[in-house]
Parts: sequence; C-alpha cells; structure tokens
Amino acid sequence: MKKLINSVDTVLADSLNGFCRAHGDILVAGEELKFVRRKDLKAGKVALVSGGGSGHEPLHGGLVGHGMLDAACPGQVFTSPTPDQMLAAVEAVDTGAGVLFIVKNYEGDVMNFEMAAEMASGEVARVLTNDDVAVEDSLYTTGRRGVAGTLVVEKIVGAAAEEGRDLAALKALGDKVNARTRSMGVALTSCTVPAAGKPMFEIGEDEMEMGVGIHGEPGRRRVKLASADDIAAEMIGAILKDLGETARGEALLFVNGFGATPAMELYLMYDAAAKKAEAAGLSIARSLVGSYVTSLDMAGCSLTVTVLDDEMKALWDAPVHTAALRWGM
Amino acid sequence: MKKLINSVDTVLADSLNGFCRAHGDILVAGEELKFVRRKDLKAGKVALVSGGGSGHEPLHGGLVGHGMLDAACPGQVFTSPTPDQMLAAVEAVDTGAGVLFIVKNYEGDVMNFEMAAEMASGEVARVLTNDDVAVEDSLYTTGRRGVAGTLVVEKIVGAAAEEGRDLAALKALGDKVNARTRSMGVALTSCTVPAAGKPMFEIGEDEMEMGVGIHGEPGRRRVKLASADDIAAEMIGAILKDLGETARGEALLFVNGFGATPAMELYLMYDAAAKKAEAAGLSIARSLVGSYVTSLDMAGCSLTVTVLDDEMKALWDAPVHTAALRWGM
Amino acid sequence: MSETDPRLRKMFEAVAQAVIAHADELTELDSAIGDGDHGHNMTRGMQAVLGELDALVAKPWNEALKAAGMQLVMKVGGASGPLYGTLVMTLGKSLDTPPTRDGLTAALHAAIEAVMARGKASAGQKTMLDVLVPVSEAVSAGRSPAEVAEVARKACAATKEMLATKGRASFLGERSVGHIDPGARSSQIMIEAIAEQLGDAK
Amino acid sequence: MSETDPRLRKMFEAVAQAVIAHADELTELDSAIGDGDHGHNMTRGMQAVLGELDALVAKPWNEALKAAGMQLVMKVGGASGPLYGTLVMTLGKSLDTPPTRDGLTAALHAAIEAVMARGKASAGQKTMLDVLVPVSEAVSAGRSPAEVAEVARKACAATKEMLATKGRASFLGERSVGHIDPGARSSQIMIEAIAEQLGDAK
Ligand SMILES: Nc1ncnc2c1ncn2[C@@H]1O[C@H](COP(=O)(O)OP(=O)(O)O)[C@@H](O)[C@H]1O
Ligand SMILES: Nc1ncnc2c1ncn2[C@@H]1O[C@H](COP(=O)(O)OP(=O)(O)O)[C@@H](O)[C@H]1O
Ligand SMILES: [Mg+2]
Ligand SMILES: [Mg+2]
Ligand SMILES: [Mg+2]
Ligand SMILES: [Mg+2]
Repeated sequence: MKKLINSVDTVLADSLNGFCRAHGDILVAGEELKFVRRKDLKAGKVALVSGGGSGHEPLHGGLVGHGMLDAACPGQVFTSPTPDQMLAAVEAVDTGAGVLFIVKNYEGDVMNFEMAAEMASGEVARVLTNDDVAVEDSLYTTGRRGVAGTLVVEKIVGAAAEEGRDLAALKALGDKVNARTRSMGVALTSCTVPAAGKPMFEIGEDEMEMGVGIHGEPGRRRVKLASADDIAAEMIGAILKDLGETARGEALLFVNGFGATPAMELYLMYDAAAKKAEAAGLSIARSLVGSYVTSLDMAGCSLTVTVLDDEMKALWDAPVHTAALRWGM
Repeated sequence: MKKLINSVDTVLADSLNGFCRAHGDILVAGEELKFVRRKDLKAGKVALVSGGGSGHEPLHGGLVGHGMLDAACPGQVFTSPTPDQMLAAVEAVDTGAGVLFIVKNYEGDVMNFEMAAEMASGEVARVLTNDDVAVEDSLYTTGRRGVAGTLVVEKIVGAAAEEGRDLAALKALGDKVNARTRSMGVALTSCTVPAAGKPMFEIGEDEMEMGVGIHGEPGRRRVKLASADDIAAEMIGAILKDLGETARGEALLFVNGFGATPAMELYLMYDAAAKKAEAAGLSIARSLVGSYVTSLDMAGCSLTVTVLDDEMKALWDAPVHTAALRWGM
Repeated sequence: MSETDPRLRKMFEAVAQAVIAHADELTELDSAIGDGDHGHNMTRGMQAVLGELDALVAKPWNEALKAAGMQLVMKVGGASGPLYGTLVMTLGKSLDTPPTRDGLTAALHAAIEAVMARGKASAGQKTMLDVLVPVSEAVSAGRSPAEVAEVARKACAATKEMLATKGRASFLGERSVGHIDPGARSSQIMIEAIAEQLGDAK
Repeated sequence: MSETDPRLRKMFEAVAQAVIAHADELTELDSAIGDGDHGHNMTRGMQAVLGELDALVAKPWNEALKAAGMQLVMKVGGASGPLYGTLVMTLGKSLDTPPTRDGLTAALHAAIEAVMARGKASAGQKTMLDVLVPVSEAVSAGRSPAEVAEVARKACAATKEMLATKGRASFLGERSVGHIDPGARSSQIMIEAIAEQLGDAK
C-alpha cells in the first residue's frame, strides 16, 4: 500500500485535522472530530446534516458551508458514522427550525441516521438519495445506492435552505431532485482501505468493473476495457433509460472522478458523455467535472445526469462557499 | 495502461474539447485547439499568456479566466507548445496593452516562448518561474524547474493585471512572487504517458522518489517510503532553507496533488506540512489544497510555500473565475 | 467495583476475544461481497466493550447488556453496528435477571424481532439473520449449547450458496453467490463463544 | 511540381525515415533521463516534413531547408523543436545553392553556432551538441561521409558517461550518468542517414 499517511490508525484524524486547519475560515471541527460544521450558523434556517463513511472526500465535509450543508459526520473509512456523531452535530447546528438529514441509501447509513433521528429531541426529516442505476431497484432488495448525485441534492437543497424554506418544503425538494437524478460508475482499478493494506479486488490490465459503487465493492460485471466513447455510451444509455420520460429538456451533467483519475481523463469522458446525452435530445445546461465523490484511490469515474427545471437551475446557480464547491461569493 | 481514452492519438484533442465544452460559459478554444482563451477580453488590459506541455491539468487551461490568464497554449503531453500556438494566442488576446508570457523554466518552454516572442509584432515580456528546490540552482546548469508555484504567480499577477497595471509592473510583480515561492515534490508511483503506454519508471512497493518534477522524470533520490510527517519535514525543511531570510511572517501553503492522490491524503499532508512550517515560525495565512499542477496519473504531491506581503495577500484574495480556481465572483 | 455475576465478565470477554481473533477473516469475507470493513467494525465495538468491562460487569445482567448494546451502536458503525447494538440492547431489555432458560428464549426471540425491524429483513436474504433465526429456534426447542453451536455453524456455511437481497452484498446480484456472509460468520463466532461458556458452566 | 534537385527528396526521405524507424528507441532513452517524448516529438516533425515533401523539393536547397526548419519549429515542440528547427533553418540561410563542400562546411558551422545560441549550451553538457560539434569539425577537416558517420557514432556513445548540465537530464544530477542522451542519438541517426545518401551519391 502506497499512501501519504502516518499510520493506519491515525489516517482519518490526521486528514480531518488538516482539512479543518486548511478551511478554518469557514469550518470548525466538533468535539472528538465527531462532525465538521459551518463556522457561522444562520438562526432560523433549517440545518442540513449529512455524513457517511470516510474515503469519499471532499464529500461530505467539503460540502459544508454557505449554500450547502451545516454539518457533516465522517464515519470510519467506508463505514457509516454512529448515531452519537449525528446527535452531536444536530445539537451543534439546530437553531430551532429543524434538521434535514441527507442520507445515501446504504443500510448502514440509513439505520445509523434513523437511530439518531429517534434519539434527537428536535424535529428531524430525511432525504434518502439512491441515484445509482447500476443497482436494480426492486421491491425485494435494498434498492439503489446513493452515490455522486448526492452532491447535486445537497447543492440544490442547500440553496433553498439558505432562502429560508421550511423543513417539509426542503424534504420535498430533496426528494424531487433525487427523483430526477441518476448515476452510474466504472472502475479501472480497485482501491485500498488503509486498515486493510491491500486492494479490495484484483483486476487485470485489460479489464474494468462496470457499475461500481463508491466503496470499492465489485461492480455488476467485469468486462474488457473499452474506449471512453463506448463506456460513456453504456453509462449514459443506462441512465437515460432509467430516467425514462423525465429525460427531456435541460440537464446537469456531472463527471465525477473516483480519486486516482486525473482531470485530463475526466474532461475526455465529459466530452464523450455530453455528446451522447445531447444526441439523445437532452440539452446540457450545467456541468461539473472533478473528483468530488471519491472512493479512496480508485481509478475510474461516474456520470450523473440531473434533469433540471427552472427552480432547480436557479438553486444550482445560487452562491455557495464550501471547501470543494464555490461560486457567486 | 489503464486510462479513460479513445485512442492515444486523440487524447489531447478529446480532452480539450471536453474541457472547452464544460466551461463554455467562460472559455473558447482557438483554431486547431492551438490555445484556450477567455471568452470576454478586457480592452486595455495587459494579456497574460501561459502554456506548456499537457498532462498537468488543470494547469494552464483551467487557470484561464477573469483574474488569471487570458490564454493558455497546450503542448502535446509533457512537450512544450510550439511558437505558432503562442503567436495565435497573442493575436487573439492582445488588446494593445502588451502580453506577458508566464513560462515554467524548462529549456523547451523557454525556447519555444522565446521564438514566439521574437516573431510577435506587439510588446511581449516574460516571467520565468523556477520554484523547485529539488534542483540545485547553479550557474552551470539549466537552473531550477518551474512547478506548482507557477499557479501562485499566475493568480497574483492575474489579479494585478485585472487592476490595470502595465506590462513592466506586472513583470516585476511576477518576478517578485516567483522569488518568494519555493516548491518540492515527492512521487509514490510513476505516471504513464498515453503514447508510451507504460509507466516511465519502475518503483518498488516500499519506495518513493524524492524531489520529482511534474514530467514523470525520476527525482533526485530513490528512498524508502516514509511517514507523511517525515516527508513533510524533509520538503518543508528544504523549502525554508532555500527561502532563507525571506521565510518570515505570513505565508501561503499549497499542497498540490500529482493526479492520482486523493483529497484525504492531501489534507493529511497539509496538516503535517502546516505544523512544520508553523513550528519554523511562519504563519500560514492562506492555503490551497488540491490537484492543480498534475503529472498525469502520478501518485504523490508537492508542497509550495509563498511568503506573502500585504500586496500579494490582497491580490491572492481578489476575485477569480476560472475552471479550477474560483472565488469572490 | 463489585461484580453481580462472575459469569458476565467471562461471557463478555469470551465473545469479544473470539470476534477480535477472527477480525481478519471477517474483513476478508466482507471484501469479497461488501466493503471490507466488517472485521474492523466489530473489533472497534468489542474493544469498546472490553474498555468498559469493569463498569459493565458491576451492573446486573439486563443493565449490562443494555449498556453493552449502546456501546456497539455508538462504536461499530456500518450496518452491523445498529443491528448488533439493537440485538444486545433488546436482549438486555427483555431478559429477566438473573437469566433463566425460558427468559433467555423469550429475550432472544424479542431481540431478533428487533433486528428484523431495524434492518427490514428476514431470514433467507444472506445476512446475520440466517444464523440468528435458526439459533433462536434451536434455543426455543431446548437444544444444548453444543447443539446450538452446531446449528450456527451449519447455518453460516449455508449462506455461501445464497443470493443476497439485503445489505451491500445485494448490490452484486448474482455475484454475491459463492461467498459466506460476513455478518453470518460474526454471529456464528459469537454464538460459538457463548455456547462454549455455557457448556463450561454446565 | 518540378524538382530542382532529385537528391533533395532522397535526402529528406532518408533522414525522416531513419528517425521514425528509431522513434521507440529515442523515447526509451528519453524516459530514462528525460520525460519520454523525444521519439514522439521527432516523429511528429519528420511526418510534417514528409507531408510537405512535394512542396519542399520544388524549392532550391536553401529555401527547402529554411521551410523544413520552420516545419520542425512549428511541429516538434519541446527542447528539440526550436533547436533542430534553428539548425535546419540556419543551414538553409547559410547554404549556397547548389551546395558545395566549402559552403556546407561554413553553413554547418553557422547552424551549430545558432543552436548553441538558442540553447545557451556548448559541447560537453550531454546534449545533441556533443554529436553536432565533432561532426562539424570532421566535416571541416575534410573527412569522408563514412568517416563523419563514425565520428557521430563514437560521439553519441560517449554521451553515456557524461554528466548532464543542460536539458531535462540536468535535473537528475549524478543520476544522468550511465545513459546515452536522446538528442545526441537522434543527431547521430540523422547524420548517419545523410552520410549514407552522400556515400551512395559518390
Ligand atoms: N438489513 C440487514 N439485516 C440484517 N443484517 C444485515 C442487513 N444489512 C447488512 N446486514 C449484515 O451486516 C453485515 C455487514 O456488516 P458491516 O460490514 O459491518 O457493515 P456495512 O455493510 O455497512 O459495511 C452483512 O454481512 C450482513 O450480515
Ligand atoms: N540547451 C540545449 N542545448 C542543446 N541541446 C539540448 C538542450 N536542451 C535539450 N537539448 C537536447 O534535447 C533533447 C531532448 O529533446 P526532447 O525530449 O524532444 O525535448 P524535451 O527535453 O523538452 O522533452 C536532449 O536529449 C538534448 O540532446
Ligand atoms: Mg461499511
Ligand atoms: Mg518534453
Ligand atoms: Mg462492510
Ligand atoms: Mg523529452
């Protein structure tokens, strides 16, 4: 395992300390690093709290700040945070207007946030993200995973929260954004969890994993490495098929790197994906390209399409100031 | 070689097309992709033009926009652009106030920009960046390389150009920022140039290259993999030693990923580096953490320290809107 | 601190040590069809319990189990944290103290119901429930500790050929077949440790 | 288009093909002590020359060289582009047409001076100049094409033990020793191709 670390036991704390130190102008760390929160809270605003296993940086801590989250709870690497973390975060950021949890659909995350909601004293609502089309959404399974589309939900709902909307309205908006968002991922390499010290799976020089999530788990299929155009065609095809009738008009196209794939390749994938999406009749009105929802040091990327309406577009454009996303201020 | 590409011959064009497509709100591509320029030029402003081999994305194209560059010329991967590219860029962005070339100190870049300057009709000045302390700066050699510190020069000079300063003043400012900036890099893996198809060097699981540049060239020494704290201590030590008396007061600390190192590790390195720099008496007033000056898919990072004064700090804080750096607007 | 029942310390220690001793294997199993953290998660929880052991064993059985369950909830994380936490907390809530065989049967039943409710799952989905449910049935049926352990061993092995429809492994679809479920294995390890303690105590 | 001198086409073709045939080797050499692009850079330039060949060979020697040099400047990039471009352009500017032996000697001298000025370098720094300078001296001394090619071969081999103080290889310090310089090798390949042509022409 080749990583810039001090020891496997301190990776998370060392990294969080560096993160809070580098962004001390907008962020503060909670006690025992249970959460990271905005420095300046806004009284009367619904507080947005997210979190999940670590290893997906900058998600979620890098999305805390004006116009997005109020707090994020980092679990151990690829492990949901525990309810005491969410409780401490709620305690710290709830200014009386209630708290909206934004939770990626993994049973661990769902149950830990659920227990926290049961234990919390104030009002708590939840938006569950499940944008990954690689997982079949069936009544008989856990349902789809929440992946990179979570960032889009957090941005749009965050902007609406900043406007002063109430908890019920924000939950409804979050559910709507999630319903209009789909993602799919491909991995060229595995990733290495520091504590494990070796890659989670072996993969040949000419192979890729189609339909991976963001936890180094194997995908749906192991296939031969294909060209960027073919990969984009398969992923955009699956996304648009799943969106069905919703896939019309303007869209946001988000190409997300998994951690070890450089900007050169991400932009190349953006080109391939945008062409496919436009050929299918979508108009790409907004775009985001970069490594925002990562899987440690995995090489590969995911594509996310969010079908926009005017409200969502305006909220996407609204000012944001976090460690990872910043514009308009 | 595992990359998200269509073919080795089209990597650069495909990636540039995606880049210009994704940032079409602020950028336009020049004919034959010879350069990328700002969409909106500002008459009477000195034009800043940079460029260099590709494979360092988002440098330089990602730094084109309000408050930074007016145009960037992308060479082939790790190969300086050719004078016709700079000439075409100058032609496109010179509004009459002259052009400042910002050139990283490599003989290829130096000579190609020099030939372009000789052929250009308008007024052209040049700032040469050479922040890499891994290379001994001797009268008998090519001198130090320009690496990640180039971004700092481009940001600060770009902000000053926006204020309307003239060519001579901007050149002087660029030289000053460069003189107060030092960097050093470490690589955990090699990188793979698409056309070559295999890593540029072999390296063991327990080894690292200390003092690497950004072109996959071997560093000064091959050593055993060390802890983040020890790596940071060596790099910050070399940087501060080289800065000598200049290293006092406030500084910008920039932790730059080489392309395959995720945010988690970069923030961990930031923590280690900031502690060392502060223990040596510097006060870290500004910070930047991310993969901005990359070396394709190399794992590793560089540390850059720029000693700030009030003017530089204000210019660093000035609004900027590029693909890779954005704040205040 | 006085100990209400010396068996309690032995029980907690035996379970924690057994899980910790098998951490690598659990992580290995989770790497194949999950995200490779089950061994670490369980170890973190068991170490928290060991760290609080003196305080725990000063409590009566039911209070000790409630507190240990809360430790698991707050320390394990992932899916297994809330599930094992709920299991142990509910055991504590439902158990009479000192425990009787009938009380244990009822409490185990209640605890497994709580796990099913928390995880919206049932047996047959390739999870820890595929060990816990048959174990509970064997206990109800009056089987000996050694027999119960044997039931757990078989039930765990049987998860290998199952298709996962709950937990992360479900994301793999058909590819989940052919691997033992990590949570089934950790359940079996704990049951075995308990059975050994009860056997010795007999 | 009429050709002013049939030797011109043969000369350009021979040089371009020789370089392209050795592209992998040049890239290999550049990977060891540079950035691994020399073979690609040179191939790009040579293909540009071949692409313009009909137009080039319609010009007289000096104009053809000037135009070919400009092609190299605009297509090769890196350090070698401006250097080889300057070399060939200056050859064109300095050469009488049709070329004479004395004229060639003087033009080669001028061209190498121009390369040294462009690159602020001289022989002994582990660059193409370590081949070009002795070759120029051998030409001045009246050596035959075969002898000049032999001088180039030896000079190229001698760069192996040199310490680089110019070009990317200089960043490596002592680690640059033990590898042949890629630019020295490309120079040698071109000289050899030219010498063969001149030898055949004799
Ligand atoms: N809904 C559920 N009901 C019962 N058990 C479950 C459920 N989801 C997951 N599990 C169990 O949890 C185990 C995984 O635990 P762990 O790896 O610690 O958490 P995570 O899956 O969040 O990484 C699985 O092997 C399975 O036995
Ligand atoms: N200043 C210089 N003077 C003469 N030759 C040089 C100089 N700098 C580099 N070279 C030659 O250029 C060669 C490298 O060319 P190339 O790899 O195409 O460019 P780059 O070094 O920019 O990648 C070196 O091997 C060396 O022979
Ligand atoms: Mg997990
Ligand atoms: Mg080069
Ligand atoms: Mg797991
Ligand atoms: Mg080179």
